[in-house]
Amino acid sequence: MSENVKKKQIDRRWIFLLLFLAVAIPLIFVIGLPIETTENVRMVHGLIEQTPKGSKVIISFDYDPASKPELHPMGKALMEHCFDRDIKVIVTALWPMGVQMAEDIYSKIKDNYPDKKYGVDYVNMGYKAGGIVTIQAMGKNFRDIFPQDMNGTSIDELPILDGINNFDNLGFVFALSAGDPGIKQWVQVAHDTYGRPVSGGVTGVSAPAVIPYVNQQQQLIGLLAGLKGAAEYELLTETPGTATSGMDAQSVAHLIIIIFIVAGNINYWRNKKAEKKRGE
Amino acid sequence: MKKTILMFFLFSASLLFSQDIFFEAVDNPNDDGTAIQLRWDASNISSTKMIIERKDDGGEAKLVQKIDKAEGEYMDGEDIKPGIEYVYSFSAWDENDQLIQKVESAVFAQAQWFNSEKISLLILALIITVAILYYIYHAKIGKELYIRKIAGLESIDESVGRATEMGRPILFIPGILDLDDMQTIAGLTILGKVALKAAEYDAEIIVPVCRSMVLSTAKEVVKEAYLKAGRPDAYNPDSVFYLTDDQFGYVAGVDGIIMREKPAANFLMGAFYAESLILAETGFASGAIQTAGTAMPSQLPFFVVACDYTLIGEELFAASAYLSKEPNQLGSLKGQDLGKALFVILLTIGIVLEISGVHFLKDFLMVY
Amino acid sequence: MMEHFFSVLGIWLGVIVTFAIFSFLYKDNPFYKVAEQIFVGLSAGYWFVYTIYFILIPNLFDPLINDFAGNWIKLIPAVLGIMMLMRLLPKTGWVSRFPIALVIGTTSGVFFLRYLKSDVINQLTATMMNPFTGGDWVVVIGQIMLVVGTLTGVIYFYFSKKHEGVFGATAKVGIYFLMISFGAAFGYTAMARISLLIGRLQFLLGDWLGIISP
Amino acid sequence: MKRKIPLLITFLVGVIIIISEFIPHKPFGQITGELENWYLIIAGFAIILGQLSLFKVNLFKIKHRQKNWQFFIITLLSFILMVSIGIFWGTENHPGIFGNGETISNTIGTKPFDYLFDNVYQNLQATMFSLLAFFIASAAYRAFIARTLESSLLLVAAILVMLGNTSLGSALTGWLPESLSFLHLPRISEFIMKYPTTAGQRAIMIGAAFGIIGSSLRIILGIERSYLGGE
Repeated sequence: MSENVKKKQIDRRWIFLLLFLAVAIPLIFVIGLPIETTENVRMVHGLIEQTPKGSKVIISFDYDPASKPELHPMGKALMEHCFDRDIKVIVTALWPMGVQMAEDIYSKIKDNYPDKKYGVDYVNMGYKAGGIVTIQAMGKNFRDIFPQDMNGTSIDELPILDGINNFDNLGFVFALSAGDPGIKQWVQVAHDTYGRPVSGGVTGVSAPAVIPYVNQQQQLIGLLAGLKGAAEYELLTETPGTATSGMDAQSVAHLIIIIFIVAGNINYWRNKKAEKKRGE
Repeated sequence: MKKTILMFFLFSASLLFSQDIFFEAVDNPNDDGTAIQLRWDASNISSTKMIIERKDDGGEAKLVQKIDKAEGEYMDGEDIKPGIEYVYSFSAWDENDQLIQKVESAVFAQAQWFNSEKISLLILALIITVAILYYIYHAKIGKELYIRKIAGLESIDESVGRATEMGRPILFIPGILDLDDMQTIAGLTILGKVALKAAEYDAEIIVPVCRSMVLSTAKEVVKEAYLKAGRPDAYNPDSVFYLTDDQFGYVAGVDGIIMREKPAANFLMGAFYAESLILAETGFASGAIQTAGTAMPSQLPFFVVACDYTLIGEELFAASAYLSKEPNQLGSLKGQDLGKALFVILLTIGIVLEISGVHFLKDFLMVY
Repeated sequence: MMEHFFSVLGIWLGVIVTFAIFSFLYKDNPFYKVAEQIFVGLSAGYWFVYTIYFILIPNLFDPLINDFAGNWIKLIPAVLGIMMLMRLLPKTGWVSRFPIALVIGTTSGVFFLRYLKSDVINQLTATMMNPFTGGDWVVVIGQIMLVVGTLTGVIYFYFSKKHEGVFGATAKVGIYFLMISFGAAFGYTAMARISLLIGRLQFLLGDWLGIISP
Repeated sequence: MKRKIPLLITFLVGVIIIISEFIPHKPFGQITGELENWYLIIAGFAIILGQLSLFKVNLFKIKHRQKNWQFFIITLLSFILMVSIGIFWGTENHPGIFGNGETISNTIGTKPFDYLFDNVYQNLQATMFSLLAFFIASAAYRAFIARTLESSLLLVAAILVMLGNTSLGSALTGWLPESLSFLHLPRISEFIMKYPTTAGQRAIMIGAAFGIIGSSLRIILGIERSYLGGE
């Protein structure tokens, strides 16, 4: 069927080079194209704005360095937003490397919040395996699953966890999720079983599969999807970061890929026609 | 639930005389009697210090929580036991440390035997369980269960025929996951069918795999197919071989095979991750007829645009059930179909009811 | 002084492995293979260490050592866990069936309930709406698409009836919706992959070359 | 014995978990809670098992001089390195058996475990996955062809979403008047995501959910036994 294509095949390495330049050049020469916010991101922003001061929330870092460019800016903007609003942050991780991701963000921003204390306004509970079953166990007895924080301090000595025996007294759960286990499991347990509000940020790859949860039932309250979602959130919280500065490159690269698709199709159909003529 | 509300009124109505602060303690419904819901609204007064205390069965008052929100709720789950009376008090002080008001509310914690919010879940769980078991039983006693033709499977004859005509091999990839993944098993079932056709048409088949467990099973499947076709002599044990376990190493290996052997037909059936589009692209560029099937939702788009036929998600399992005629798979598939039919019917009725302004079905199915 | 040296060395190490991996784009080569195997080894080591520090010590060893009387029941999962490890030897491999049976039983029970509730019932009620209300004509059209798309999409995955006549046409509509949703998935996946490349170039151009401010 | 007891365990555990969903009263919740705690610990051992199996497999490959066996020595060495520095001096927040290794940390800035993670591992993993950007670009040119109505719909939706998800989308259609704002590219992309995509993905979600429900049920009832392995 596609015999025709292979005759005029260009070496894919030229395409690689073109894409490399399409991403590198806009990073160096910033254009500063405008960013617009979408409803799902405004919903996430609204959720944090409406959460009363002093509330305790879980932010689950369920990703590793492979998704850092997309999820890290979200995590940073979110944590700053929570601290600005005096929301107390309990960090958990269903992926072992999520612990380091959270620590990386905290160490970067903590100097801007000198009055926020570890153990009072922020705590990192570390990593637990077991995915959905472990989340369900947290919903029954949080203190059984997390007897200590990541430093080995007993949960009873951490004031931020006073009154946290399960999900009952949490303002919301926010999952930064790159796959399984992640946001789907939080929706299924924290919202659909224990009735707590759940929101989250996901990689572009998993966004379409998660989007049906943003619905009337509010299984998810808004969703940050990929780098664009991160950039919109940075815009709303007025903390431009790596997501915002990456959007120019993102735009140009998308354009290049679209051009590739169109050119590839034109090429294909032209060859096909030529072949038909020859065949006649 | 109604009983709880009634009880709550009996115990606390007399205490709720004040209008300034609203405070109530209610048994948390549908639990094992180990939590009390506390709700307050003190937005009418200006207070700098608010606390909630609790007396257990007439004992000493102890602090439950310091409050910094004028309005809110709190779930007390600290050492609550069913059948004991708890008296909660909400106290508010002004900036001069003068007590403005103290409101009390008493409550019994109760354990429930049935979670009334989950009745719809229970009913649907029972229906689906019964349906699946019923159909598995039917399949086991040998009753014919109809499954529609899967479009992608019809390409097998065409592809194998074309490969024979052109004198080029057929490439089959059963995904990159191990035998414990359902998609790999489904892929191997389809491999059986493809290998059978290949044996009948006398076409060459190549099966590179990336798991050693898959290797031995795939070998058996292909060998059996050649036996079934009555051509055990034509079976080449080297046609099924192991490349490497790692994802990109495997891709590079398969890419090389496609470039060298130029197979006329490619089958990609099983679990795929990011390598899907590299394989499909190389296959497309080599001019092969491609049939793909996977239940990995994020890879399906690439298969659809780069392959000639694609089995989408559940179709892969249906195809495997259709080909293997295995009663467990078939029966289960039929049971799940009944679930889907029920879904469509309930949804249609529900939408009609919603449009006519009747909400009971939706309310019944909703928990919160 | 030394600290500075090591932080510069760290960036260079990062750059070297980055280029080793990128070299795969030219063709599969030993540098790529070495980098890849380092990746596999470090990853496994990381999981190993983190599992011990974050699960086995706080949730098993500490409770058993500090308060044995109150936590003796944790000996059961400890024994089951060790039975799991016996899988490493071919002769004792069958012992691991007991912990696997427990794990699979738990997962199956949880999955059965959670998927039925979240992915079936809640999707059902989320789609059960009056599509003609709730906004301007764009929203109404959207909601009609949502309802029609969900119904026809589920019908496409119904295998007990031949695709012909009205039923076939309905399934055909379903496949169109699936295709649009795959298109969106395609777009989002492309976006995600490019974001990762942007992240890499931010490292190379920022942390390493210092051309852009990170 | 070797098969019957595991099947019985699976059945009992599965049934208890399902029952306790509907009966909040004691003791079901407690039993389930305990089982879930055990699950976490066994899952921990399973992860250890996974890493040790990797070790074993690589050792086997080296021993039998399989193709490219030299590279697997590197796998083993990196594994041993990461595990030993992790156990000797611990991770960022966890002391190891030799304490916190202050001398080393002061020299290189962080603990060796974190140094390797930050500088080598993070870059390796991030770069591995960024390769895919290149492959998507090349496949876009060479293989993504609109041959049927289905694939045309797919590609058109993809292009609209890609345009809408960039700053470019806003720039291209930002001039449209308010009355035509629904044609604004970011809005179109949002519309595609919110309605037809949700519908399509929801259909897939439901189909897959029934599949999972079916297989869970078969496993609990002992109809599906492949997880126990052969023999």
